[in-house]
Amino acid sequence: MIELRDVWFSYNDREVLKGVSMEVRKEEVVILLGRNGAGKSTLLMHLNGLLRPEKGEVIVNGNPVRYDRKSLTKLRRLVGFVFQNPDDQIVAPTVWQDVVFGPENTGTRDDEKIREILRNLGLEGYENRLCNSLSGGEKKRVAIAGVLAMEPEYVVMDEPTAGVDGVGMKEIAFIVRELREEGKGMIISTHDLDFAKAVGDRFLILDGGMIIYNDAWIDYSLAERCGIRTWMSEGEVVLVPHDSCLPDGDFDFVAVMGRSAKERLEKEGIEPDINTAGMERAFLRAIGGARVMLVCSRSMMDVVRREAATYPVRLRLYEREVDEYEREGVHNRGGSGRSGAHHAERTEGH
Amino acid sequence: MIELRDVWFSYNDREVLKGVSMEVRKEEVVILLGRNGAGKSTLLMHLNGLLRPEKGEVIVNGNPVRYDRKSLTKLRRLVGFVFQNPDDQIVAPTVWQDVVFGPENTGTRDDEKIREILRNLGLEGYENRLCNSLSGGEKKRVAIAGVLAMEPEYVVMDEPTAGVDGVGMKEIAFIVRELREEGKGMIISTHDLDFAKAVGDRFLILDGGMIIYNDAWIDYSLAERCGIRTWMSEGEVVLVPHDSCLPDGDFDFVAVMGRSAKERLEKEGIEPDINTAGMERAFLRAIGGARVMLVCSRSMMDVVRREAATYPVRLRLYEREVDEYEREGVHNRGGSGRSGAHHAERTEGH
Amino acid sequence: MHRTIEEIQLKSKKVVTGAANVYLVMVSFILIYIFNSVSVFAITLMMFSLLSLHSSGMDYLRLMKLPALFIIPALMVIAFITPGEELFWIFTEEGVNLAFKTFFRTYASLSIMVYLITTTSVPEILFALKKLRLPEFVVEMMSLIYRTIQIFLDELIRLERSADSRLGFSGKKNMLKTSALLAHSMFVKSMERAEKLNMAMESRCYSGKIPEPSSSSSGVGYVLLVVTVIAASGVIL
Amino acid sequence: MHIMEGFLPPLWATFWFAVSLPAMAYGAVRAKKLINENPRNRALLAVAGGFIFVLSSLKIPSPVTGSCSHPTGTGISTMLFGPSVTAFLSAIVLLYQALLLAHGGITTLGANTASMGFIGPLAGWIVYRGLKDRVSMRMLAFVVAVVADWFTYVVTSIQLALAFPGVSFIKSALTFMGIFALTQIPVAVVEGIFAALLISYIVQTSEDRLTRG
Repeated sequence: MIELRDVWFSYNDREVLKGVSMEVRKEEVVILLGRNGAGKSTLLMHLNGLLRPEKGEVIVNGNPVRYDRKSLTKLRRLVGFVFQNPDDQIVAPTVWQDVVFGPENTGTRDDEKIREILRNLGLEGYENRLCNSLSGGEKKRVAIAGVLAMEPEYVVMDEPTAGVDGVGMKEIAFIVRELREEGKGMIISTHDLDFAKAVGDRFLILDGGMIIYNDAWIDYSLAERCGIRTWMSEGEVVLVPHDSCLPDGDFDFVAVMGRSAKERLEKEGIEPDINTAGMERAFLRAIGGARVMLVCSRSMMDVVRREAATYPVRLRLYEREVDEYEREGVHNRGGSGRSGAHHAERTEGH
Repeated sequence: MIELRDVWFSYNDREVLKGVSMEVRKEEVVILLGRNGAGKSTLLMHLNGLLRPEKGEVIVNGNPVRYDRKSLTKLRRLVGFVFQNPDDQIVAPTVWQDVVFGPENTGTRDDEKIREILRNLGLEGYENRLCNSLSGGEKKRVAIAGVLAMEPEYVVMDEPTAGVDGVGMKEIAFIVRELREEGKGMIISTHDLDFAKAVGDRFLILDGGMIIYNDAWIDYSLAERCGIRTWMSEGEVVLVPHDSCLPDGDFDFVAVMGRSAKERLEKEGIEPDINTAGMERAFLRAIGGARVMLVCSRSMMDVVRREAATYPVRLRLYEREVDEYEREGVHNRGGSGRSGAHHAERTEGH
Repeated sequence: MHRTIEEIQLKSKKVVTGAANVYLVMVSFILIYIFNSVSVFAITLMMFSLLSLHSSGMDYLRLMKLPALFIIPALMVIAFITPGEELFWIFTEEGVNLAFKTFFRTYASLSIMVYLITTTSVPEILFALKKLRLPEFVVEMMSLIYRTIQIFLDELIRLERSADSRLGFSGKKNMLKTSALLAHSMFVKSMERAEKLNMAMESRCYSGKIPEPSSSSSGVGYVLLVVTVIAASGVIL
Repeated sequence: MHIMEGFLPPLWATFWFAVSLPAMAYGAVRAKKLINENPRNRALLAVAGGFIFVLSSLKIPSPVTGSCSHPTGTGISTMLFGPSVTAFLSAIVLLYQALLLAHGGITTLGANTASMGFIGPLAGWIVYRGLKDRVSMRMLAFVVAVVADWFTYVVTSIQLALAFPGVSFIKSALTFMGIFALTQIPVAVVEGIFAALLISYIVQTSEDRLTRG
């Protein structure tokens, strides 16, 4: 297990990490999410001693990391680091020279093992190819091979999916799953929620220098608020409990869920577009880009909120008591409704 | 309008473009989709004369492009090019120097205009910053500002969303929409389907050196097959017409749609999990990661296929006549069924 | 982890800004070299140290320590080889005096240079040189080289980091091999960079003009004050 | 080996500017000509300058920090563009070493350009012409780098001795050489090995490219 305990780090007077604690176990894929510049790379570089915390400690397999030459060598053999851009990582002219670079430096080169790694990554026959003649995807695999050749117990990957196309992303997901099968502990930073969900066992969100989320499942709306890439669409579901006043604005669809909600709409004289399976169809339309108002019986609000977190759908809560609304008057209806909803959303996340 | 007519280009004996024809109009956002290495950048670099076609021609505002110094300068004022990596584009040491670089060299510098561009891109106060002290997102905006400062009529952007987080992606989408409002013609390469759908008026897919798709809407399954990034999930919908034999395999849900399909399942003694709004709920579950079998009346197959193209859902057709299946026997049931479905999918795309 | 001079310069508190700094530094250099006396050196060292300590604090002292490895042995040689009366051990009185003077000249000059580099950005320096009639072509090449250096240093830092994580710097032999490999990577990147730089310039209609930075000079009062004090001390002392 | 800012007396600082200025100016004219012949050379020259600079920022195991492998960079530049353009690029790089790393100096720029940007590379170039086709590429790179490095250091010692002649110029020069030999002889050998390794990697890359077309 790798553990970070209350790690602080600043860079040019800017505090990047402000007391980060986390751990990665073997046979576990931990996903580190966060915006560009949130300090993901800085955090990851503490895991194999590339950076030294100003305060706090890093503990690997029960031993606190020390920063003398010998301890670092041991640490870096244990924890491999795959950098975001393979061009920054590949140092040698040919594939073979680059993959044996690490083992040669530690004096633990095992050609048979390395050949097997190349085979597994689909790089057989590439040994004598020049690295700068490879495609982006091939380079990425060479970079991974170079790290695996050191036979680490843990593998850190910094944004392996940045700038990669759909096929490349699937390839990387496949490699990650294979490594997990082999029993390696992994920590992977990314800002792609779909990739994260496809490979992750546990999800951390780094924001403002702190881990603000650490759980085995991940909430879509929280992810979106933290600047993580999800399925970007114009659509959203505006969730309105049946006893709230109804929001203004243009909606492509009105969906209804639950008997009280149906009664309410009837009373208002509104004919809903979606009557059956209201929640699910509302979600789907929103994923497709539509704005949907979902009027829902109050008792079922929690169900909707829970379900929404599973799908790449933006859910916005609109809640405003009927008489409160009547007291304040019409003129600031839309505005305050919006900010009220925003507030509800915020508190929901934390 | 920029037009490419039967453009061929090869790079080190490798044919990258094999007769590409396309056009971009003003006030239009054309999205160029394709895998890493499909030749998107190569194509784009023909639009402002950075590359010269080996065969075919480029026509801008009705005039065929000529490749002497003077014509090229005129062309490049007309067509701005935003490179994928801002570090490749930024030539001058400070923000201000780089943004005025283009206008200064063409002798059309207008400081007021440039200050406005900087303000619009949130770069006010950055004028004297050294470019290497900026964050990735800031550099990107400097690169865009440097192109806009030349007041081009067309803007080419090469993979503006590669490696950008969720917030950054929305920012870029916003900038693109603003530019379109201002009447600029744009062509943007990307491999993000959601971004493409959010900003695009027309979609091209470049594959094997040719434009294999050119339409105002984009089919999800085609995009996925061409290696474009969509919402990656393990889920899929296996679509089975009611008169086909049913596929083997584990499914998380069985959904049914249409009366004939319901009758068929009843006959088989299968109780469907999803009875109402079968198609939509099946899609949503698949987006969420589940494998769903959707049994559907034959008459409604086309509806399902059409609808599926709107959502980031993987639809696989399984079709196999009952007696054909009985003739061949059970042993190769799954395998040939799969390839049959695959074939059906392929032909659907073209 | 030390801050780079560019980072120090970005954060420093400047009493004089822009091209004015370059003129201040040049005039100061010329004055102290004309007067060439220990007292002028001492006063210059003091004034520029005050200015630099105000703007960049401890970073200034760190930069002033750097050349000791060159200066100490060189001063000892001077004290030894210069003929004159033996003072102690192998050193002569004239030698020690000359070494003393050289020491002050070196540190006075150094304080001027360090002041310049911790307060003035390279584009500002280039702009001032252009105003002083350095040929435009030279300024243009200097600007392009500077931008290339910016990019290359970033790339080198990333390469070093990844080589370090694969233990490329453990032991002298590995270190030498790794450095050669990194140099090779940088060479390959240089070739690609030349191609990219060319395209970047072309796509923005490059015709030989590098724009001026938008910063302006301020603090001319301080410039006059410093120059006057140096000149006065030279004349009076 | 750089002479530090301020170390040379005014007269000698001016003298070395006077010596190296013509070389730099001639180099600038040549460089401009190269660009007029082919505008693409502009980027190539800029990148060559950046490359020389970045080589001196590499970590190399040596008794003194910094200012290493400059001879390798100027060596490659000399082969590509000839000695005068190299002098021009070196002067710019040396100025940036002063401005960005506080190595060397502004008033000593003339002296340093003479030793590192001109005389050192020239010596290396002569050795290169003499040994070319007689020894292996690796050996050649090693010898050229070592010679260029030693020449630079000898010239620097002479420059110091001229400024501080003591009883006799010769004795002074030998003393300076002696004291800096402690660091410069091993540094030159390390740089020679470095150059040989680098060249062998570059050869490997370009040969492969040639065989593949």
